[in-house]
Amino acid sequence: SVISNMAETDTNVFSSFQDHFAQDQDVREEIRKSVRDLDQTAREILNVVQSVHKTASVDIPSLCTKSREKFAIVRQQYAELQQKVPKNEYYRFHDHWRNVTQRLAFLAALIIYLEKETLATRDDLSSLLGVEVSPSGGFHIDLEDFLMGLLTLASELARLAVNSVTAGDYIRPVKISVFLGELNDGFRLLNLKNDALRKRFDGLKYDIKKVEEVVYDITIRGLK
Amino acid sequence: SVISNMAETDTNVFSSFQDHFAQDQDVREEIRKSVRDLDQTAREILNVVQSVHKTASVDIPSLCTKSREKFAIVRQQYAELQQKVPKNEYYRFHDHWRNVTQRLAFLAALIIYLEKETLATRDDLSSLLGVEVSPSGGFHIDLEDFLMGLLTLASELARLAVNSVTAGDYIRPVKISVFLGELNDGFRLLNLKNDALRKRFDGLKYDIKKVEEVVYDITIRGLK
Amino acid sequence: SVISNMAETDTNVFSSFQDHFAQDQDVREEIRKSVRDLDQTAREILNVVQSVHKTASVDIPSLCTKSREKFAIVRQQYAELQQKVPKNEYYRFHDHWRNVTQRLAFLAALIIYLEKETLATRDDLSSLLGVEVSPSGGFHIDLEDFLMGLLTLASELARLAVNSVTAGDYIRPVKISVFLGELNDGFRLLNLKNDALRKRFDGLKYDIKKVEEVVYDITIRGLK
Amino acid sequence: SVISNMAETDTNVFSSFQDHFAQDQDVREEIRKSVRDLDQTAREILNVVQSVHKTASVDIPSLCTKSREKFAIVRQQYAELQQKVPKNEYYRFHDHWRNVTQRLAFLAALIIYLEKETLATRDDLSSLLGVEVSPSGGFHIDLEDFLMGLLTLASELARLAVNSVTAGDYIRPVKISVFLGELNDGFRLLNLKNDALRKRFDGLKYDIKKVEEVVYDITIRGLK
Amino acid sequence: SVISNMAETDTNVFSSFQDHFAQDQDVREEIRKSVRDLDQTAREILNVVQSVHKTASVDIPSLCTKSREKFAIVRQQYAELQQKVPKNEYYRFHDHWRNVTQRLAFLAALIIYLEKETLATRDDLSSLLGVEVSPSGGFHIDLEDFLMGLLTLASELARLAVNSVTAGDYIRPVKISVFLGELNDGFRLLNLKNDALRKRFDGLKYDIKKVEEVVYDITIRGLK
Amino acid sequence: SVISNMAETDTNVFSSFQDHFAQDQDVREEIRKSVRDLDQTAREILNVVQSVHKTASVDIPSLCTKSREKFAIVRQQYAELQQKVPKNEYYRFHDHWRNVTQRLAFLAALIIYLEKETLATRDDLSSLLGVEVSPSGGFHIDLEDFLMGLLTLASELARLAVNSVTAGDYIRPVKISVFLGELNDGFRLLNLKNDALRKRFDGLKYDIKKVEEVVYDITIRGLK
Amino acid sequence: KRRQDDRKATSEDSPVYAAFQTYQKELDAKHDRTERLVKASRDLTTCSKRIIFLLHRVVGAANRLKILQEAEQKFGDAKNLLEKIARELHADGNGGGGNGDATHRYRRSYKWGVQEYIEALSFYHYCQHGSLIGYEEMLKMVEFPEAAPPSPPTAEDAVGNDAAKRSRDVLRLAVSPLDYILGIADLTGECMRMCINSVGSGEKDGLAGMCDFVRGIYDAFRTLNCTSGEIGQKVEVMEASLRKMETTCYNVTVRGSERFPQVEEDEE
Amino acid sequence: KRRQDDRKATSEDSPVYAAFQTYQKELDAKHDRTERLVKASRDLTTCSKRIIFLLHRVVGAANRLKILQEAEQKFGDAKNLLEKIARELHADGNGGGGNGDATHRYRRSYKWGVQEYIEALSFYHYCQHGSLIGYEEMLKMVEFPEAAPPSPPTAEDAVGNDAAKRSRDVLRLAVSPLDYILGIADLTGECMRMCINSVGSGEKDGLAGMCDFVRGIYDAFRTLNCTSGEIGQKVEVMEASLRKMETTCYNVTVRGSERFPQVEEDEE
Ligand SMILES: [Mn+2]
Ligand SMILES: [Mn+2]
Repeated sequence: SVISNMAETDTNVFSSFQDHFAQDQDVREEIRKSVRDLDQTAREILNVVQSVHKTASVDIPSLCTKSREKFAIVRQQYAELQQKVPKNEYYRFHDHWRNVTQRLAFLAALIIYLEKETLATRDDLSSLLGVEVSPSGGFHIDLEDFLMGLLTLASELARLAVNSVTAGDYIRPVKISVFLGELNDGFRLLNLKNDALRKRFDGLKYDIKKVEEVVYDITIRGLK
Repeated sequence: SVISNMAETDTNVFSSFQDHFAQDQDVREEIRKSVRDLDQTAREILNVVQSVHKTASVDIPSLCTKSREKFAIVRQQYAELQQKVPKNEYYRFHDHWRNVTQRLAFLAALIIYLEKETLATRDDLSSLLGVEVSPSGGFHIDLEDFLMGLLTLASELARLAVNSVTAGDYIRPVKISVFLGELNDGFRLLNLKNDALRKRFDGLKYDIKKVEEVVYDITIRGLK
Repeated sequence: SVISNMAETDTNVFSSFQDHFAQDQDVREEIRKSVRDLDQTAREILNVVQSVHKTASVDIPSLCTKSREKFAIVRQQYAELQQKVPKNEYYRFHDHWRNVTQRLAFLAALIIYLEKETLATRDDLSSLLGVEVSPSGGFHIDLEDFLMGLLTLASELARLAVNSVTAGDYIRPVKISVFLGELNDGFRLLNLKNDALRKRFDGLKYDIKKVEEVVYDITIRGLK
Repeated sequence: SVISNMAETDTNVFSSFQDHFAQDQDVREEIRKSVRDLDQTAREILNVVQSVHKTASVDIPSLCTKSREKFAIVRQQYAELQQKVPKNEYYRFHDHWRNVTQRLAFLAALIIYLEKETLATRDDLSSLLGVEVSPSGGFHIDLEDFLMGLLTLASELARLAVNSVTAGDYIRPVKISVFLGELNDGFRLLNLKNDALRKRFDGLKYDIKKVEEVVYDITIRGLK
Repeated sequence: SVISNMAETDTNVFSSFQDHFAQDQDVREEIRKSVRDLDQTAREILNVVQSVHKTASVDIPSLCTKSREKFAIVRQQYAELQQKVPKNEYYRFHDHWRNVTQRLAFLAALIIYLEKETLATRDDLSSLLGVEVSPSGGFHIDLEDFLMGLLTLASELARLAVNSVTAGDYIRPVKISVFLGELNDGFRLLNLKNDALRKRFDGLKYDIKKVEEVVYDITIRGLK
Repeated sequence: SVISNMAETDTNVFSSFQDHFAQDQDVREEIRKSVRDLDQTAREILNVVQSVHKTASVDIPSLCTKSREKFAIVRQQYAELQQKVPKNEYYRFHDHWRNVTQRLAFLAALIIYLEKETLATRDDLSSLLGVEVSPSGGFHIDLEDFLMGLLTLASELARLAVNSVTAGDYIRPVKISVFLGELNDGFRLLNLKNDALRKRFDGLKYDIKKVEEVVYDITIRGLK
Repeated sequence: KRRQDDRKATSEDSPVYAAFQTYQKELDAKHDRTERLVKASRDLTTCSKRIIFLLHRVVGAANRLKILQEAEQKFGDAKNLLEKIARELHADGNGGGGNGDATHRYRRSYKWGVQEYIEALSFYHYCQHGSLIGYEEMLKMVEFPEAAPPSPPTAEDAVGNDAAKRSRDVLRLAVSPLDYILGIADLTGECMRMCINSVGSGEKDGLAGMCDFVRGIYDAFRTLNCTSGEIGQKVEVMEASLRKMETTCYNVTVRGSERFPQVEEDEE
Repeated sequence: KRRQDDRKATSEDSPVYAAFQTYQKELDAKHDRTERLVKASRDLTTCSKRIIFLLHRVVGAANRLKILQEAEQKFGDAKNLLEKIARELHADGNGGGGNGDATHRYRRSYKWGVQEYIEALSFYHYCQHGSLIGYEEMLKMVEFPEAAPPSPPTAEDAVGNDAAKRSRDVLRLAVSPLDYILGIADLTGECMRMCINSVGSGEKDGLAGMCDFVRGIYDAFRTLNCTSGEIGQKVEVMEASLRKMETTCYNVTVRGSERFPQVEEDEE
């Protein structure tokens, strides 16, 4: 009968679906492992760079070197992750690595700032993280994740401006103030949607205000 | 100075980002329009097939024909949508058409059931909606959207079983009961994640129970 | 000096603003009173009509008469309200009476259904509530409020279908089933936004299903 | 029969509703476009006036001139918006432009302050934005949006007071302190409801405190 | 001063927790794997016992035998799980297997009912699942999970009562009715909190009502 | 059966509550009016005492006298409010006047400080506001509202310390510093819950810190 | 450092310090009282819930009377807890505006327990008499003999008018009309459970009455003009309960009126 | 009707009924135990909070030692409550998989109290020694002499390795590393309060140390690999506290380094 016919087909059809789900789960499981590894390395790098806030004198160059060594591991881990993501399905699984990528973008941008006092470009990030620059090239850094990283950088630098003064460095805050001003000018060119990135950007003005007040305190006390 | 240098680069960099956001918004705006059109057609098809529940005798073949005509429009609209979605970014924008696609998958599967009393295959859907069968082929129907459509079909058929009895048709409920049983067997092969699909599948048992009770009512009254 | 000049102006300017706020508050206070009165009358009408669910035999015509008497008060109260709302600022204060208007639209539509088994038109409502039919005429019933009232009616009728059977009336449910079907056909023509009305409309299908099951129960037991 | 009669009417009635919803959506879509344009211009003006915080000496008059040029565009865009809003339904769609209007009110008030060190009046705003002064005249600036703009101005001036000192200007903070004091006196005349405006006004005291502290710093160091 | 820099010590203290949490994650990962296996077997058993509802004559004894074979696998899988759970930390990880255990408790109780028409005891379950009877013995079945399983059994039996009639068996519903009555008397002894179990128990009365209706239908038609 | 129809009785029982709740609403409406009046007077007193921050020399005694005159109105308004609150139901309606009472407690405490440089006692407040000292006496000031008022006083005095210096008064900040120290010692005796008062108290330390900074600035410059 | 110590020494002798010492005592006393009330309220909730579970065993039971007696006993425990609450509130009379005002001041701390008690008590009353316990009647259950000074009249005056006439040498827990109403709202949920259980147990006689009982309460709630947001949610739950009961009555009716094929055969 | 009664009569003798009677006892016992734990936990919270408030009085106080002694005394009360909790958990040992497992089973009922205690204890330790109390050291505070049968080893084995060696004739409350960590997270908030109070009271010496202390804890938390969602929120609060402390240190530094005009005048 038609129905029993269908039944047979059904089972076959559904078994093929089952394969789909099994594969999907395996891919996700594998991705999760890579993300866990990236997460671990990101935490280690954070552990290194957060000592920049220590009021005792910090050897920034060596701190950057140590971090850069860890980034070699990051590149390896991204390479592994990349192999696990089916071609053309970057955005299907994006949610898995979105978070850790934002954090790594922040860490990379922080190191680049500490080294050269410039804003990290996507090329910089691409080389540090070992991923493609542009989406068309395959596994890349989503632009919004990159920008989120830059906004986290802004907060961290605002904190650094405060702690620099405590450590007796009155020049760094002034430089940070200029840098954040320029970053703000850049962001204000963008026509952001009403999403997480926009909300995070709205917070940038508080970081800027904080640093401006630090510069004010230094100036009025003749410390500049 | 380094900083003013950077500033210049900055602005350039951010202008290129601005392009990205502008394009992204345009694409989304365009997609939204296509989805709105699909939505409208889906609503029209629903209006046609709804009459299947009418207790007065329904001419199902003509109802199917009318619906199939509307599906020609759907195919056109999917073709338009497809052109607006950048290659390889299906999943980046998936959320936009997820909903309407699930509804169209349901409508297509309902027509196929009414015509042949068989379960729609992905090929069936592919021809009716005018999209690719497999993800590798480009613009396709995501498997989970297809399955969501089938679960909506189950609810609709449970309702149809009830209304068939009211219209004096005691054979259809029995057929539906068998069909849902087989559909359930199929779904139970799948190892679903704990997501919307799973939740929707958990609801299938209520549809089945309802139909079983209808068959029970028919049987105990010797109407079978 | 410029500043003292400004100061003076300032105070003047702000005093005029103060008038605005004082007036605004007074208007709102007055509106709130009228709404409270409408609310009270709506509650009294509800008290009358809810006896329709009593399983003991209910005298529906007298119930309608009693309700219509109360609607005379409603008309008066709307007339008062209308005078308090500044011309052309209906939508500025709409939130205040939105709720009670929806409830009164429901009650009016229920009475009209009980009397004539037809769907209340906006003209019907306009005469019962004593407001304008069209927005251009001034104080009117916002279309979405009217539709909300109709959806509440659907729920109430679904409940009535059940209770009618308990009271031994097997004809009313069948009529209600037809009526809700037609109401659904009407609503499905509308391209609703994703708002409260849409959500409420999504609930209509449950009311319809409930009534279909009642008709089913009656039919299969040969009570129709 | 009555029911089939009704059914026909129903459909007619609902088709007329359908027109209402279609029109409503079109209007909103059109309004959204105008608001998007206003938003863009507002962002550009903000970019211009932001430079007032630059510690390097700023040519304020030229900054004001540049901004005023952009306001010509704003007037055009408001004129377009105005034509899209049905007469007497300003408050029905108010939510769409509320936000951008508050921002433009702030920008206009800032320019006027920078030019003349006086508080912008509603007439000033009316000419700069090209809208009516009073509600009765049609498309106007809602008073609360205007006041929101003034409170944003207060925050911006508090920030300017800080940055002025950094730039070596010890006179501006004192003037700002007086200005904010007067603004506060004005606002304290108002009997605000417990809403967003009230909450924003509660924040004014922090801006004032900040400026008072700047003046204190200047005074105790004999810089005044 | 007494308050000296202990930051260094802190880091040491916390690094031992780092290990603790890492181990915790590993244990959870391992448990999750075992639970996934149990889940798979539970699904297979469900597929076997589902056929009890088939209207065609079912060979219940063979169905039970097949299920019992699968339970051998369950015992193995529980044994593995058990080894992964540190002694005396059952309740620390309970959430992981709570769900699957409830389902297996249901399946075991169903088989025991189909075999002997008695209510499964905790001893019965203990032998079928291969876990301890009493909590003090280590890895056991939490009482509330067991009770949840029994309530799922009640629902399944209510469904079976309906389908038995469809298959022409008028004796089973009567037996099920008595059985559920006893089960209900048992459950009514319990003082439940407002939790999941209470909510599930609230559903029992509907199962009993359904079976009562079936028995009524049978009795009234003299089929008993 | 024992269970008879008591529906009629029920309605009677509830109608007496109808009255109760109607009365409750009336009482609240009346209270709200009195609170609005108190609010207005509190705002006027605030406008008077605000001038204490003016950098131009302020005639504090006259400012106190003016405020005290307004407090005569406050006493009247409290007397009216008191009459509206049923005996022994102070805490039933407390939320209505909590806010304004805290503000009046602050204003009273400020005046007493300006007059005598002592901390207001509950007796002081009682006479100024015209309410009972102890709760057992009826309409009183809730202790936590009183304490909230004192914390607002602390913030105001911290601001005054800053502005005194701007006005050339180097003695007041030192006195305020001692006063806030005593107040802090008092507050630190209290065991607060995690509520609004605790949160407000947490702010006290910033006020004290600010004053300490002012005193530091004065001392270091030998202005004391 | 010396200056600090000096300031401290004076500080502790200052009137400010002394004042805050009394504030500390007041706040601590309030907090401790709140804690005791919360605990008693939790116990009362547990006790009341168990009475409700017990009463559900009445449906289809042979030993109906025995169960009701057992419930009576448990109400003894509940009464002890109520008295604890009442005395705690009364004790605040000195410092908190009399028993009556303490009732309002601490309501949040004990209302859950009291509402659950009202639910249990009204359910018991319904099981015995098939009717709704009145507010006045309920108040009698929360009176305790007392030689201590009388508590002032309270909220109930707004509703009952003979309350004031009552003997003044009893300690009363002034349960507010609102808490009574909220307890009754929950009662309807238990009625719904009992109603559907009755069908399953074959006790279909009282169904219509139960349904009317709850419908009466629901109708009253729906037309109650009450500002308390606490009631709003309960009415929604109540509506769901009532619909379940109405459906149950419907089910029993519709199947009871079935026209059987054999009847039709007879007609042939 | 008779059939009903018959069924009932047999029902109460049935094995099903008997089984559920034991289930009832188990569930009631669990619920009662939960209630007792919740109450003890609330008391412990109150007690710990008061200790914390007491310790804040140390800043700028002349009688520092007296306050610390007073705190010591209050810790006696806390200890009694902890023992109550420990005994309650131990008593479940028979039916709930040993003390260790009861620790996990009832954690939700008593964790708030225990975390607040950890907060108070670590704050006290910090006030005395300026350092962080270790996990092992904290565990020693929740041991109670006991002649009863020993409790099995617990979670702490995962961290401390000499725990197992300890004398077995003590009753121990097995505070989990997680609860310890969460208590420490809250400690940083109190440190922040103390830090800013110190500036106001003119005790600016230890500021940098306090800041480093909290920064150390914050750094450790930020790089902690922990799945518990409970920690996430606390880290945010902690970050806010640390920023306040860093700003405070900054304030003191920047004003301390001001170049005065008169200095410049000297230079002229
Ligand atoms: Mn209940
Ligand atoms: Mn704390």
